[in-house]
Amino acid sequence: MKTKTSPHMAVNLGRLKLNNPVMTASGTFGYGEEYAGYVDLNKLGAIVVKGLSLKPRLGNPPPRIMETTGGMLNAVGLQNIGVDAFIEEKLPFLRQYDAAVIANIYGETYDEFKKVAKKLSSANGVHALEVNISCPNVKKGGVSFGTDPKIAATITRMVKDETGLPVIVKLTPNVTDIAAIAEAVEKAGADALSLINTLTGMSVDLKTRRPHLKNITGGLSGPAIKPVALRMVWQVVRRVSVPVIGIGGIMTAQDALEFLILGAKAVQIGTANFVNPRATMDVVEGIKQYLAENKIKDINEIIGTFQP
Amino acid sequence: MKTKTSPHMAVNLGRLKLNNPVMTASGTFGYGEEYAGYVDLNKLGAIVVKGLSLKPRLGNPPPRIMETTGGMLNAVGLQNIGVDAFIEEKLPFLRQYDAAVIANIYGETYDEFKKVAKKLSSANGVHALEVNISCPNVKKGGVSFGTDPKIAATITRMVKDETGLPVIVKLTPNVTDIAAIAEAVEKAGADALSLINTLTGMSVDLKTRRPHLKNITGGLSGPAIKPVALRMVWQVVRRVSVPVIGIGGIMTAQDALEFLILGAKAVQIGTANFVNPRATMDVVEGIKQYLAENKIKDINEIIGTFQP
Amino acid sequence: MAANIYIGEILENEEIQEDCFLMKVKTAPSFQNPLPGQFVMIRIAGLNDPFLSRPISIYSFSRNENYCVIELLYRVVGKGTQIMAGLIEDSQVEINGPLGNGFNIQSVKENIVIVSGGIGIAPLSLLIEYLRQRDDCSSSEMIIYPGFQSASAVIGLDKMQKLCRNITVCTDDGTLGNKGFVTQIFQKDMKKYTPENTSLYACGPKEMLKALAKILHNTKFDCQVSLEERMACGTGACVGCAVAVKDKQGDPAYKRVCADGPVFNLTDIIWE
Amino acid sequence: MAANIYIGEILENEEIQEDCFLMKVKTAPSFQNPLPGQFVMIRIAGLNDPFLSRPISIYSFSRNENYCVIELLYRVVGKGTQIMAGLIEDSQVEINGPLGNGFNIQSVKENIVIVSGGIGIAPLSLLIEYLRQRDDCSSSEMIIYPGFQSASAVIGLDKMQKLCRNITVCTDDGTLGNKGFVTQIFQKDMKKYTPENTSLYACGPKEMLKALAKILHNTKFDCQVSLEERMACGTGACVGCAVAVKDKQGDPAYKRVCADGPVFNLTDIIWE
Ligand SMILES: Cc1cc2nc3c(=O)[nH]c(=O)nc-3n(C[C@H](O)[C@H](O)[C@H](O)COP(=O)(O)OP(=O)(O)OC[C@H]3O[C@@H](n4cnc5c(N)ncnc54)[C@H](O)[C@@H]3O)c2cc1C
Ligand SMILES: Cc1cc2nc3c(=O)[nH]c(=O)nc-3n(C[C@H](O)[C@H](O)[C@H](O)COP(=O)(O)OP(=O)(O)OC[C@H]3O[C@@H](n4cnc5c(N)ncnc54)[C@H](O)[C@@H]3O)c2cc1C
Ligand SMILES: Cc1cc2nc3c(=O)[nH]c(=O)nc-3n(C[C@H](O)[C@H](O)[C@H](O)COP(=O)(O)O)c2cc1C
Ligand SMILES: Cc1cc2nc3c(=O)[nH]c(=O)nc-3n(C[C@H](O)[C@H](O)[C@H](O)COP(=O)(O)O)c2cc1C
Ligand code: FES
Ligand code: FES
Repeated sequence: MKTKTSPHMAVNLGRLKLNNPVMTASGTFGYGEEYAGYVDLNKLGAIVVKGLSLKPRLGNPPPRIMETTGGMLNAVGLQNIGVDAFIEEKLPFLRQYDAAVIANIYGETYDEFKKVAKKLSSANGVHALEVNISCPNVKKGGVSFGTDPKIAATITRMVKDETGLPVIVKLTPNVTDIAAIAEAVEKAGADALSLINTLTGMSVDLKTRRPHLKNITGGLSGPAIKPVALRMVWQVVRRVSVPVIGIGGIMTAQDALEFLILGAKAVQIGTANFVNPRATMDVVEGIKQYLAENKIKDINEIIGTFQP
Repeated sequence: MKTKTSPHMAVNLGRLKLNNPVMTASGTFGYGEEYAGYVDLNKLGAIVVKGLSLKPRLGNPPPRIMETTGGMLNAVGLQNIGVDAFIEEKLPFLRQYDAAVIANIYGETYDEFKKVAKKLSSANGVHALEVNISCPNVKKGGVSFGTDPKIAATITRMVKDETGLPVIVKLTPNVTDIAAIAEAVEKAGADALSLINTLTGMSVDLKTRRPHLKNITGGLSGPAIKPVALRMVWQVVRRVSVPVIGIGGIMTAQDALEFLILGAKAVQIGTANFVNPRATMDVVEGIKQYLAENKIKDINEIIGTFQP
Repeated sequence: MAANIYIGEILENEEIQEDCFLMKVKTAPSFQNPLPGQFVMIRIAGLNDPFLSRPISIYSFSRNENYCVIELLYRVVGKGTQIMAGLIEDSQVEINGPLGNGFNIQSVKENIVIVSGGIGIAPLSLLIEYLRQRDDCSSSEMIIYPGFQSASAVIGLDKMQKLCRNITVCTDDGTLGNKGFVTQIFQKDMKKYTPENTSLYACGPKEMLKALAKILHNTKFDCQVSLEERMACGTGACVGCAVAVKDKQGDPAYKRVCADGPVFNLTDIIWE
Repeated sequence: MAANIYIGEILENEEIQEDCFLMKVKTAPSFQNPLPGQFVMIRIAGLNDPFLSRPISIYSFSRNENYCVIELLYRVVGKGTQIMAGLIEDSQVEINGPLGNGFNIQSVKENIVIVSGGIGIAPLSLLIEYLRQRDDCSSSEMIIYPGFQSASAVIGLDKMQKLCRNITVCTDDGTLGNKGFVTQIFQKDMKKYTPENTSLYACGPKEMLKALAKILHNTKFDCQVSLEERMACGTGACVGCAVAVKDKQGDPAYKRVCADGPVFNLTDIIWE
């Protein structure tokens, strides 16, 4: 359905201004190139790249993924080319596009977080950092960082000290009280929050009587986790004043709108890209259509409309 | 496939001896009557009845349920007839069958837990208590009880003091470290643990721009949560020595076997009953078939076979 | 309860009106004769997406020595019904039923007045069929008020016309029959009926039933209505399909639409 | 990469051998000519169960002005392939492709030796077709070793026989052709070939490829093998389909079967 005037889709996440609220989720869109044949990268709000560490990481041994009902488990283990190679080899490609480039960063130590943040801050073409304190698939750091409000706050502060870029902190859902962690990192200076990362899960192969994943456990993503993601976004938006980016199981514009209605200022599309490489475009178009059909001129009018 | 000698299916959960490891999950099988037309109740390991409180509970206003990808949300709010009516009206029916009867109990206060436990302990035909410290759909108690190891342990001890029956403590998955809670309630005297209860979730109606559930949030169950349930069972079995009952998203014998391989001594079938009223029977038969095909004579040989 | 699970084989699945389908399903002869107002839970694909079974009223039912045929009249509104609509002849579905209490047809009065809205005609059709077959109803006058949004949404009328002559079709937009909400048209006729000589039955969207409740408020008319609520089990186990009603003492209580209903006395229902 | 998503319309989907199907899918003419060894990701129902798309090799490919026809040869092993097998003519599937690197067919030697195990024959068939069409291969001798578990599992042989005369069929149980694992039969023949005059290609179960690696270990034979690994994206984005290989420096690295493969040099692969 075409409409005469296209609804206004730009959103501001504090200083970070996006043409529309649809981003890719880290680790699910490679460095952008992998989907350039399927998607007009100019039409994305932002591209969040695969998590970057100081040195290249080999990642976990295979098997790394397994399908589950309405989702998948992955234990990629943050395999990546390292921050230097990213800046040299991948960033020039990404700079060509209108989409904001957000670098997802990861460290095994405080120091590593700092160094990666610093390197990216002086690189041309990075618009924000997303700090992954929540990857469940690496042995050191990972989970424990993101489940402890104090450590989460410390990392946030350290990264903030190293960079002039907006800092988004990405939260793990594997906690009792995500809002407490959200408050802690907000206080520590986070410019925005993104949630959720994957839920830790597992599945067992009846033939070998061992877990399907070599790593034993992995991160659960996909529509199966959407209800948990929505609940956590809902808990967090009421407790913080920085913008929140909703992530988890978004397959369609309808899914994205659920997050926006609860108060997320933007969304990230992850696993959906695997199943439908054009998922991000479908979501952008679908949101526009919903707004037009409901005679809403500006996306910001729908954000946070549900108030109990 | 018929086999000449049927595999041995009995399991012992400490003092609680079951003809087979397949039970119904509380709140998903009513008081047994609802499924008597579909299922031979004699063939169940145990029937865990709908959560019982001291007084009848009205439950939450509708809408109470919503479908999600590979699962459902519920916010029934522990509507139940109360412990006295259960003993008078429902227990006589259940006493007719071979299946063990396990009363799932719930209280808003410590005192209520104690009183419900006491009443059931003197009732004829209850074989164990399952203490629900984890229901996410009630305003008081509920979540906070089950997420705090100290409170969880206190309730366990109190219930133990009131009853001579085996006490199973049912854990919530909405926590950072389920194994810590498991250890606390084990120390407090729990005879067995059952996990997981539902994950707290949410979904939004794009027409009304409000949550589908009147209660806003609800408990997510069904195959969507199975990977999380398996992971938590795996975390807990390695940290406690009491038997663990695996629950979460079991639809088939294959699903049940995943839990058993990881070390669960028994399983509970919940949401699957709604979709397939004969699910429990299918699981019992399917496990037997798997054992026969793999020439395993005793179910206990498969329990906990995966050791990393 | 003698409900059970059956493998249903699809004999026919035809679009009889835009977005409205009639599905004929063959099941084993052990399927129990349904009461009008009873329904089945239909598991659409045997897969986990869509996950829950869908409740659909029994629109018509027949049996011979070898099998039963269940007819379902349904409107495509979402994912589940869309998949149902795509099922072809000979494919199989799992059916759980017959479920629910059904309409109480023990004692029927001189006038049988039936008010339906949209697809609500489905369970009422079976009711009409049953009442028509009963000797003790042969002297009753049956008056039917079927309401639809517009002429293009009319369904199930042909079958009704075979069973009953006194039919007052209403459409919201007046494209067929009387113009207006069916409850308004019924209200205009109400003086023709007295509580003593009239058995009232209704099924339709919540707003229609609410309007009917208002109209009948402070009258002595008894009205049996069939309700809809989201369902998981359909068998009374999950207590998910709650509706607030006054219990015998007049206190509010949540009843299960699937097991205590779907038919309730309109006056017992507590509307939000 | 010129892979893209296409709506595929099923022209044919026939069981050509027990549990083994040949599916012909029509797509838009913009579908790029595949290299042998390339594959497609097929999204089976558009629903979330099964959730991920399934990788299937391109078995054959043709085009006319108006459309392309992709042929897929697949074995039913689980939920996804079972649903594929149930798809009827005219139904639609989403297809992403062509994906992967494909076999390197730049320079081909005098002997082209092809070893396949089971359904591994699918990508190798397309390879044979391509090589047969090439002028510079016309002088090459093509020798094929197709292995199967037993006579009842034999597939794709008729097509091969049209393209090539030197076929040594092997079955594990000897019910057709030579008895024994295909790798054993190949090993017996090995003295016929030298690394200098032989291009080797293989596809089959992991155990077969491992056996082949052992046989070729410490020889100078180059062998291109097509691997299988569980996939999510098929496009190189998720890094889920990792296989351990030696990189240029000889250090271990994880490569993506979907984007860096599925075809690798056998000698580069690090087996667990
Ligand atoms: C007792 C009973 C009898 C019914 N009889 C008929 C009938 O004969 N013909 C007919 O067309 N429809 C009937 N309905 C309504 C029918 O069940 C819904 O239209 C159908 O479930 C919608 O499913 P969907 O996947 O297409 O829609 P979606 O909106 O995608 O469904 C999402 C969820 O909401 C539930 N849902 C949506 N609408 C309704 C509704 N109106 N009532 C209950 N649950 C709903 C679904 O079951 C599902 O869990 C009946 C409902 C009930 C409770
Ligand atoms: C590049 C490539 C090409 C292939 N070509 C063919 C072909 O031409 N014909 C054919 O019959 N099969 C082929 N396969 C194997 C085919 O993908 C699997 O048999 C299929 O995915 C099984 O899905 P299922 O749902 O039936 O089985 P399930 O066991 O239910 O699948 C469960 C999960 O495991 C994955 N999986 C299971 N087996 C395999 C496997 N062998 N390789 C990769 N993933 C697997 C599935 O994709 C799914 O995610 C190919 C695999 C790859 C990687
Ligand atoms: C294969 C895979 C790799 C991922 N890698 C990263 C990563 O490097 N950094 C990160 O912060 N999140 C990573 N994630 C998490 C996603 O960004 C996202 O938070 C999560 O998958 C939930 O969203 P979804 O359900 O839309 O996929 C990864 C997820 C998947 C499936
Ligand atoms: C409708 C519904 C009601 C439930 N009521 C209870 C309850 O009263 N007490 C309890 O301990 N768990 C209750 N549960 C949780 C289940 O017993 C089970 O732990 C959970 O649903 C996960 O298992 P499943 O995925 O097999 O359903 C309920 C679950 C559902 C879906
Ligand atoms: S649908 Fe479960 S009680 Fe009615
Ligand atoms: S399947 Fe995603 S990288 Fe290969």
